[in-house]
Amino acid sequence: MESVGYHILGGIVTIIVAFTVGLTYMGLSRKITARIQNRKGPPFYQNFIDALKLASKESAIHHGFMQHSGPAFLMVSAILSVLVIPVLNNGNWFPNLNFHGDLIFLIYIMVFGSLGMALGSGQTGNPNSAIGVTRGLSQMVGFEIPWVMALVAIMVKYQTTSLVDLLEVQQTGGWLMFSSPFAFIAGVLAMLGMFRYSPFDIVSAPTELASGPVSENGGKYLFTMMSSGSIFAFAKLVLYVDLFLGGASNLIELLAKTFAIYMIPMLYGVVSPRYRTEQAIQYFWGWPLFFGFLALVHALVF
Amino acid sequence: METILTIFIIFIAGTAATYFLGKLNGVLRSILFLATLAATGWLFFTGITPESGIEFRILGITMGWGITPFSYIFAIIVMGLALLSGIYAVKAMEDEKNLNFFFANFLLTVMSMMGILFSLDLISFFIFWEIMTWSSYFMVVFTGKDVQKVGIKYILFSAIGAYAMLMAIVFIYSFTGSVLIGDFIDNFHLFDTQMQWLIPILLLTGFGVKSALMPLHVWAPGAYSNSPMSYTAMFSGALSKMGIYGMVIVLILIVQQIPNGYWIKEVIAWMGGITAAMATLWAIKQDDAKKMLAYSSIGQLGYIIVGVAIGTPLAMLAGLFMAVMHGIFKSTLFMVVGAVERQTGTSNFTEVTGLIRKMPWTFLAALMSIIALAGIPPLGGFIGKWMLYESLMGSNHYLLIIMIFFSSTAAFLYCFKFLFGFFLGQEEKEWSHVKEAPAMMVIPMLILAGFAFLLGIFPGLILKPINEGMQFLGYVSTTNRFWEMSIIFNDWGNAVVMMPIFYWIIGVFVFFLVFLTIKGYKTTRYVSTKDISTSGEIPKEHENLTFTMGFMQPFLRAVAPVMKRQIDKYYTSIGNGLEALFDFTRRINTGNGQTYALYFVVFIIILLLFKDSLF
Amino acid sequence: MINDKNSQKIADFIKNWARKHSIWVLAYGTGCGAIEIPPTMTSRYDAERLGVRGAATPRQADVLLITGYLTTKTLKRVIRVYEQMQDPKYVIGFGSCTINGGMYYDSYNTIKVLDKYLPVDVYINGCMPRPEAVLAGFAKLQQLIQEGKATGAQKYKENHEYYRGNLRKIIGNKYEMPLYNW
Amino acid sequence: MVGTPVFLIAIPLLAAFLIPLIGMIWKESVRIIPGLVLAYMTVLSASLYLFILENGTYVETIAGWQAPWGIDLVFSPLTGLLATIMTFMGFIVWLYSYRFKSNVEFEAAKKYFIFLMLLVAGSVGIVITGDIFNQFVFIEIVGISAYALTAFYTGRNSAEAAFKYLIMGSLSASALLIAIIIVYAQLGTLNMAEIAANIDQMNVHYRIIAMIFFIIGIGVEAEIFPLNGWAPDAYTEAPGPVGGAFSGIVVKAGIYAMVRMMFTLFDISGPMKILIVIGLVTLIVAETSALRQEKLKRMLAYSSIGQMGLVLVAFGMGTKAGVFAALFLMLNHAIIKPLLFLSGSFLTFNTTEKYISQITGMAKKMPVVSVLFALGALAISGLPPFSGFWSKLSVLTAAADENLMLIIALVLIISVIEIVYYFRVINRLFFFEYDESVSVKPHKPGFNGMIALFILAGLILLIGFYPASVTGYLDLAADDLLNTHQYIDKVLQLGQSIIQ
Amino acid sequence: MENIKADLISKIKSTFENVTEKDHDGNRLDFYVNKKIIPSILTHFKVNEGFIHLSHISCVDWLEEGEFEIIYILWSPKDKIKVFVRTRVERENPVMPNIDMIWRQANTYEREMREMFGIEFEGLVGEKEFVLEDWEGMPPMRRDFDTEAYADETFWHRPGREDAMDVREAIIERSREEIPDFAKKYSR
Repeated sequence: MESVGYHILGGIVTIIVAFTVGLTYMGLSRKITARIQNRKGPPFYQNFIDALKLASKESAIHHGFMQHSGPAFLMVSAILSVLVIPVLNNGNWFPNLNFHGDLIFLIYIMVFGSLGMALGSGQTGNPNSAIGVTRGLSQMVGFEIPWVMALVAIMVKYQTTSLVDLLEVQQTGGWLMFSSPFAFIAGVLAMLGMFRYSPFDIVSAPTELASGPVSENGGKYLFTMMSSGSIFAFAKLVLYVDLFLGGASNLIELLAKTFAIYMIPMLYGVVSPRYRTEQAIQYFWGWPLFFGFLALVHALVF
Repeated sequence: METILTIFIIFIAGTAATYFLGKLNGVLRSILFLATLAATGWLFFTGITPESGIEFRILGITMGWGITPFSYIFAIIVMGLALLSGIYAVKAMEDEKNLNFFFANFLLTVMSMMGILFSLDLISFFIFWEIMTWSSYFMVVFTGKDVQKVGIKYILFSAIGAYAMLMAIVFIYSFTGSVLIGDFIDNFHLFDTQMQWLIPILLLTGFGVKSALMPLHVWAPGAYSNSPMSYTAMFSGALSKMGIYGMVIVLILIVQQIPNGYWIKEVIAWMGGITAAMATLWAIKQDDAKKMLAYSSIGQLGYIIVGVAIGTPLAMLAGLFMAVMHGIFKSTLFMVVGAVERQTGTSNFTEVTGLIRKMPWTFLAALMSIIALAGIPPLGGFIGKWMLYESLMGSNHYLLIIMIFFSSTAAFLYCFKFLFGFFLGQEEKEWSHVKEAPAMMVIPMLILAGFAFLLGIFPGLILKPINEGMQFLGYVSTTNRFWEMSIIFNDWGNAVVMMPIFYWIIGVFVFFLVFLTIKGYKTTRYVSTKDISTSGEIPKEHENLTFTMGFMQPFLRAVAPVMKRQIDKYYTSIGNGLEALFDFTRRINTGNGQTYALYFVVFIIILLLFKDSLF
Repeated sequence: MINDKNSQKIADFIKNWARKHSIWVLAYGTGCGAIEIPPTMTSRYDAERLGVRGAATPRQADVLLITGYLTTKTLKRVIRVYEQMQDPKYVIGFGSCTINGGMYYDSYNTIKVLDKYLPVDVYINGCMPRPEAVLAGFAKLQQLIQEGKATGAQKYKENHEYYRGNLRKIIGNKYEMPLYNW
Repeated sequence: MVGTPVFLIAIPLLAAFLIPLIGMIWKESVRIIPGLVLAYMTVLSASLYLFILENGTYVETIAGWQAPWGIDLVFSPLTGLLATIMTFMGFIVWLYSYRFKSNVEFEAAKKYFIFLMLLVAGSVGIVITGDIFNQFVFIEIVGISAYALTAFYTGRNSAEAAFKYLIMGSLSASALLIAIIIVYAQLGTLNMAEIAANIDQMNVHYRIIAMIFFIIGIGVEAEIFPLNGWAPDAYTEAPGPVGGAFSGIVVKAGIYAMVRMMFTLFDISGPMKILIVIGLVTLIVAETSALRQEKLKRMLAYSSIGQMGLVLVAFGMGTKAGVFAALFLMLNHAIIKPLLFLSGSFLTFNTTEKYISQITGMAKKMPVVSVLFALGALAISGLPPFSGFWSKLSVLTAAADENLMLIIALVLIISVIEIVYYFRVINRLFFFEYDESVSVKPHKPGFNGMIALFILAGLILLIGFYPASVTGYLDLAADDLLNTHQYIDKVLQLGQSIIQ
Repeated sequence: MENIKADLISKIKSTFENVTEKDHDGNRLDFYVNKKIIPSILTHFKVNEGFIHLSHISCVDWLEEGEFEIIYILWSPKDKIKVFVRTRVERENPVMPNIDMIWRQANTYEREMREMFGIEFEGLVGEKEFVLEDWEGMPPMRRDFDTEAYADETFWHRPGREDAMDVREAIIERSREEIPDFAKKYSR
C-alpha cells in the first residue's frame, strides 16, 4: 500500500498527461483535417493557445449556480474516469484509483459528466443548449447499446468486469482485437459516436444550434469544458487500447496505439456529412448492433 | 406479542379519531394524524424485533401475526416513508377539501401495508391486501379527476390480481388445511404438479399487478398521477413494494421447489426487463411530470423485479437494495412534483420553467434524487445497479444486461427532462412570483434526499438488515462478501481497499465544486436568462424561449416503431368487446311478459330434454 | 512576486501572444461582405493557420467582424451582440460601407460611420475587400493585440455614454436597449 | 318461550284482518300494529331458535292431526335461523318505512303495511312448514302480497311490472301444483318427512318430472335464470323498502323451498349438477347484465339475482362446506342487500327515474347515507374486512375442497365484474361534483330510516370483523339440512309420540 | 397566343365596364381598370380565366399626376400569359381594396406598400411594422421623400467624401485610355 502522497502525485501526473495528450491529439486532428482539405492548417499546438486564451478571457457573468457547477461536474467526471483507467499495464504507471478498473463504474462515471454539463447548459436558459443536450443524450442512448454489447461480449468471454484482468489476458493470449473481432468492430463503430466527430456532431453544430450545449459558455467555462473534453478523449482512447489493443507497456507505445485508434473517428469524420439525430440513432442500431450481437454469439459459442 | 396488537389498535383508533374528530378542527386533525404515525412508528422501531408473533383463530382457521427479518426490511420502508410523507401531506394538502377522509384513509393504507408485512398467514395477508387496494383506490380517485377511467382501471386490475391471489389461497387452504405461510411452504412439495405450477402463477399475477409488471401495468400511470402527490410518494415508494415483497417470497421459497421452476423465474425476469425498457421509453414521451414519474416507477420496478427474479444472492441483494433506494428517491421526486404543483398550480413541463432560483432547496432534493435515480455514483442508485449488472453477469443473463443497460441509459433522457423542465431553462415572468415551498414540505424531501446520499456512501446501513432478511429466506450470509464496509463502494469480490477513491472523490469534488464553483459564483455577476445570445435579438418579456415542446422528439422518432403498439389499446378493445357482449346478455331480459312466458316453456323443455344428464 | 511589475508584464505578454494566435471570429454577415468570408476560411487562403476560427455565439467570440453596411435595424442587434461578448474583444469594420457608407452614402436607413457606435480596432477597406485584404486586416489586428494597442473595448467602456448617445440619436427613444452587461 | 311456531303465521294473519277495523278508530295504528307484530315475531322466532338450539328440533302439529296426515310446522336449526333472519329483516323494513308515505292517505299506508306483514308471514310460513301443499299456499300468499306491493304506486310501469310478476307467478303456481299432484298421486301423502321417507318407492321417471316441476314452480320466487324476468322490473317499480324485503326475505324463502325439496324431499346427496348449472347461468347472466344497467335499483336487482345464483352453486356442491357457505351467503345477502336497497332509495328519493347518473355527487349532500351505501357495496362485492368477504371465501374453499376449479375461476371473474359496477356507482357518489342539472334534490332521511340503516351496517361490521359470531349457528343449520334422516325421524317420531 | 389574347380581351371587356387594354409583344397583356373593380376582376381572372398565380404587386409613384399606380401581375400557367392589371389611386389618403383573401401572399406585398408608400388597404391584417422599425414621418419610397437630405440630417458622414474623385477618372488618368461618351454620363 503506497502512501497517500504517492497517490496524489500519481493522480496529478495522470491528469497532466491526459490533458496534454488530449489537447495535442485534438490539435493534430485539426492539422490533419486541414491537410485532407488541402489547407495548411493551424500548428499542432493551436489548441494549447486556444485553451490559454480562453483561460485568460474574462467571464464576468453567470446565469445561475448550475452554470458554474456544470463544467465542474464534467471536470470531476473526466478526472475520475481517467484515474480509474489503468494507463499502462504491468503496473508501470501510478496505481491511481484503478481498483482493477471496473468497467461498469467507468461507464457510469463517464455519464455523470454529461449530465452535469447538461444541467449547466440548461441553467443558461438558451433554447439551443437544451436542444443540443437532448440531441446529445439521444445520441448517447444510440451508441451506448453497441458499445455495451461489445463490453458484455468481452466480459462474458473472460468472465471478468475488470480492465486489469483483461489486460492480463491480453498479455498472454494476444490482443482482443483479434480474438474477439466483432466486439472490436462494434466498439469502434460506437466510438464514432462517442467522439462526436463529423457524422455525429449535430450536438454542437455551430451553424444550426449555435454550438449547442456550450452556446452560452465562453471564457473559463469553455476552458473547463475543453480541458475536461481533452481528458475524456484521452481516457476513452486509453480505454480502447486497454480493451482491444492489449494495453501499452510504456508511454511511447501508448501514444502510438492511442493515436492509431484516434485516427479512426477523425478520418471517418472528415469525409462524412452530418447525420440528423434519429438517423444517427438508427445508424447505431443497425450494423453496430448487429456486430454487437455477433460478438455476443461469438463469445458464447467459442 | 402485544406490541403488534397495540400498533394495530393505535392505527384503527387513530383512523377513527382522525376521521371523526378531524371534522371539528384542522389542527386537531393534523395532530391526531401525525401522532398516530409517530406513535406507531416509535412502537415499531423500538418495540418490534424480528421473529415475534401471535396466533389466533378465525372461522376455525389458525392465523398468525408476526414479523420476519425479511418483512422487517419492507416495514422500515413503509414506516419511514409514511412518517415523512405524512409530515409532507399535512402541509401539502392544507387547502384541500375532505381532509379527514384523506388522512384517515392514509392511515388505513399504512396500517394495511404494515398488516401485509405482519401477516404470517394467507387470509390476513389477503384481507390487508384488499384493504390496501380499496383504501389506495379511494386515494386515486380522491381528486375527482378521470375517476371513471383511471379509477376503474386501477380497481379492475387490482381486483383481477387480488382474486387470482385469492384463488391460489383457496387452493392452498383446501390442500394443506392451513393458511399459515410457513405450513404452505413446507408442504408445497406435496402438491401435485399441476397445482405446483398453477399456484405460483396465480400468486405472481396478484403481485405482478401491484408491482406493475408489464402486461399488468396499465393502471399505474393513471393511478400514480391521479392521486395527491403526498400520497403518491407512498403509493409508488412503499405500496408497490408490497408486490415485490410477495414476489420474492413466491419466487424464492416456492418456485424453487418446483422441478424446472427456474423457467418461471426466467420469464418473470424477462418481463421485468421488458417492463423496464418500455416504461422508460414511455416516460420519455410524457409531458406531465406525474405521468413521467409514474412510468419511471414502472421502469424502476422492472429493475427490481429482474433482480429478485434472477435470485442469486447478489441479484437478490441488488433487487432489495434497489427497492429501498427506489422507495427513497421516487417518493422524493413525487414530493418535489407536489411542491412544484402546489406553488405553481401545474405539473406540466411545457408550462413551468426556471424555478431553480425560486425553489433552490426543492431543486437540491430533486437533483439528488435524480442522480440516484439515474444510477450515477456516488449516490445510492448506482450501487444497486452495479450489483445488478454484476449479478446478471454472474448468472449468465447477457441479453438482459443489454436490456437493463438500454433502459438505464435512456433513463437519463427523462431525468434531464425532469430537471430541465421544472428548474432550468428560461425564468419566465409568469413564474416570477413563485416562492420556495413551505419548510414542512421541503424538510421531508431533504431528509429523504440525504438518505439517498447516505446510503450511497454507507450502503452497509441498509445492506445489513437486507442480509438478515435474506438469511431468513435461506440464503447464506453475504456479510463477508458484500457489505463489510463503512465507506464508499465496496469490492464485489475484488480484494482491493477503496480508500484512494474516497480521497480522490472528496478531493476533486471539494476542489471543483466548492473552490472553483463558489469562487466563480462570487466573482461573477448574475444576469437574467433573457440575456442570452439570440442573434442579437432582445427577447421580449412575453416571449417564451424555453424549449419544452416535443422535448425528446428525435429520440422518439427513432424508437417510434417500438412504441407504436400499446398494451392499453388492446385492453381497451377487449373491454369494449366484453361490454358489448354484456349488453347482449342484458337484452335477454327483454321486459316483455310474453317472452318470459316463452322462457318458462322453453325452460321446462330444456330441463326435460337434459334430465338424464342433469339429474 | 506575482504582483511584481515585471511578472505582470510577462504575464501580459503571454496572454497577448495567446490572444493574438487564437482569434475566434463572430462574423456579422448581413451585408454583402459575408460572401468573402468562406474563401478566407477555406483552402485557398486558409485563415485557420493564423489561428482565426469561427465562433458560434458572442459568448465565445473575440472579434466581431462587421461585414458591410449596417441598417439602423441591424445596428441595434450588433450592439447587443457586442455587449454580450466577453473581454477582451475587438471589432473589425469590413468594407467601405462601415467606413463612410460606401455606395449607401445617401440611404435613409444605413449608418455611414461605424466608429460612432462601436469602437472599431481595424478597418478593412474595399468594396468588397478581397480575402488577401481580410488576411491583412487580421494580421494588423494581431499586431495591435501583441502591442497591447487593441483597446477598443476599454474605450467603449469608458465612453459608454457617448456611444449610447449616438445610438439613441438614430434609433430614437422608443426602442428599449437593455443595460450594459459584462 | 313467548309462543309456539304457529303464532308466527297465525298472528300476522289475524292482524291483517284486524288492522282495517282498528284503523277505522285510530289511524296511526295502521302503522304501529304491523311493527308490533313484526317485533313480536322477531322475538318469538329468536327465542324459539335459542330454545331449539338447546333442546333439539321442535315440531308443532297444527290442530292435533299427527304428522303424516296433518300439517306440522318444523322449527329446526335451519328453519329457525331463516325464520329469525326473515322476521328480523321484516322488522327492519318496517322500521325503515315507518314514516313511509306518512303524507299519503290512509288507504295506501294500510295496504302497504298489511301486505308487508303478509309477505313476511308467508315467507316464514314457507320456511317452517312441513307440508308441501301448505308450502304452496304460503307461496301463493307471498306471491299475492308481492304483486300488490309491486303495484303499490299507481301508474303504468308499476302495473306492468306487477302484471309480469303475476303471469310468472301464476305459471309457476300451476307448475308447482302439477308437481304436488304427481307426488301425491304416487305416494299419497303431502308431508315432507313422509315423502322423504318413501321417496324410493316412487317411479324414477315420475320422480324426475316432479322434480322438474318443483324447480320451475319454486324457481320464480328463487329468481333462477330464465324465470327471473319479473325481478328487475318488480324491484325497480316497487317502493324502495319493498325491494329490500324481496331480496332479504322472499328470495330466501324461495331458495329455501328449492333446497329443501332437493335435499330432503328427493334426498339427493352429493353434488347436484342441476343446481350448479342453473346457479352458474343465473350468476353469469345477472352479473353481466348488472354491469350494463343505467338504473340503480335495476342494477341492485340484477346483483341480487346474481347472488342467488351463487347461493345455488354453493348448495349444489352438496357438501357440508358448500351448504355452510350457501347459508353464510344467504345471511350476508339478507343483511347487505336491504341496506343497499334502503340507502339507495334514500339517495334516489326525489326521482322517479332512478338513473345512476342522477345520484352524481350526492355524497356531498347526503354523506351518511352515501357512506352506508358504499359500505354495503364494498361488503357485497366481497372486499375484506366486511362480511361479504367471509361468505365468498367460504364458497371458494368449499369449491376448492371439491376441486371445482372452473367454478372458482368463474366466481372470481364475476366478482371482478361486481367490483367494477359497484365502484362505478361509488365513484359517482363520492368523487364527482354535485351537478344541479343532472343530480336529484337531496332528501333528508328520517330518523327511523337511519336507525334501520345503522343496525344493518353494524351487523355488516360485526360479521366482518368477528365472523365467529354467526358461524356456529350456520354450522348447525348446515348439519340440519344435510341430515335428512334426522329430519324424517324427528318429524315422524314426534308426530307418533304425540299420538301415543 | 394571339387568339388567346384576343379571346381574353373580349371576354374581359364583355364582363367588366370601363376596361381598356394594351397588347404588348410576347405573352404580356395590360389592362387599365378602375380601383373599385379590382377585387372582382382579380377574382374573375383567378377563377374563370386560370390566372391562378399572383406574381407581384407593384406600385409606381406618379408624383406629377398626383396618383399612385398599383400593378397586379398575374400569371396563367395554363395559357402561359402574364396579365398586368393596372389601376390608379390618388396620392392624398390613398385607400385600396384588400385582396389577400384572394391570394394569401398579397398580404406581404400590401404590408410593404403600406409601409413604403403609405397606401392603406381596407381591412388589412398584420403588424404595422414590416421592414422598418420605429419609422415615423413620410414613407421613404415616395418620390417627394428626399433621402439624401434625410441621411444628411440623421447620420454622420465621414468627412472627405465631398472632394472624392470619381474612380473612373483616376483609372483613366492612370491608364490613359479614352472612355466612350455613353459611359461618361454615368460618371459623377
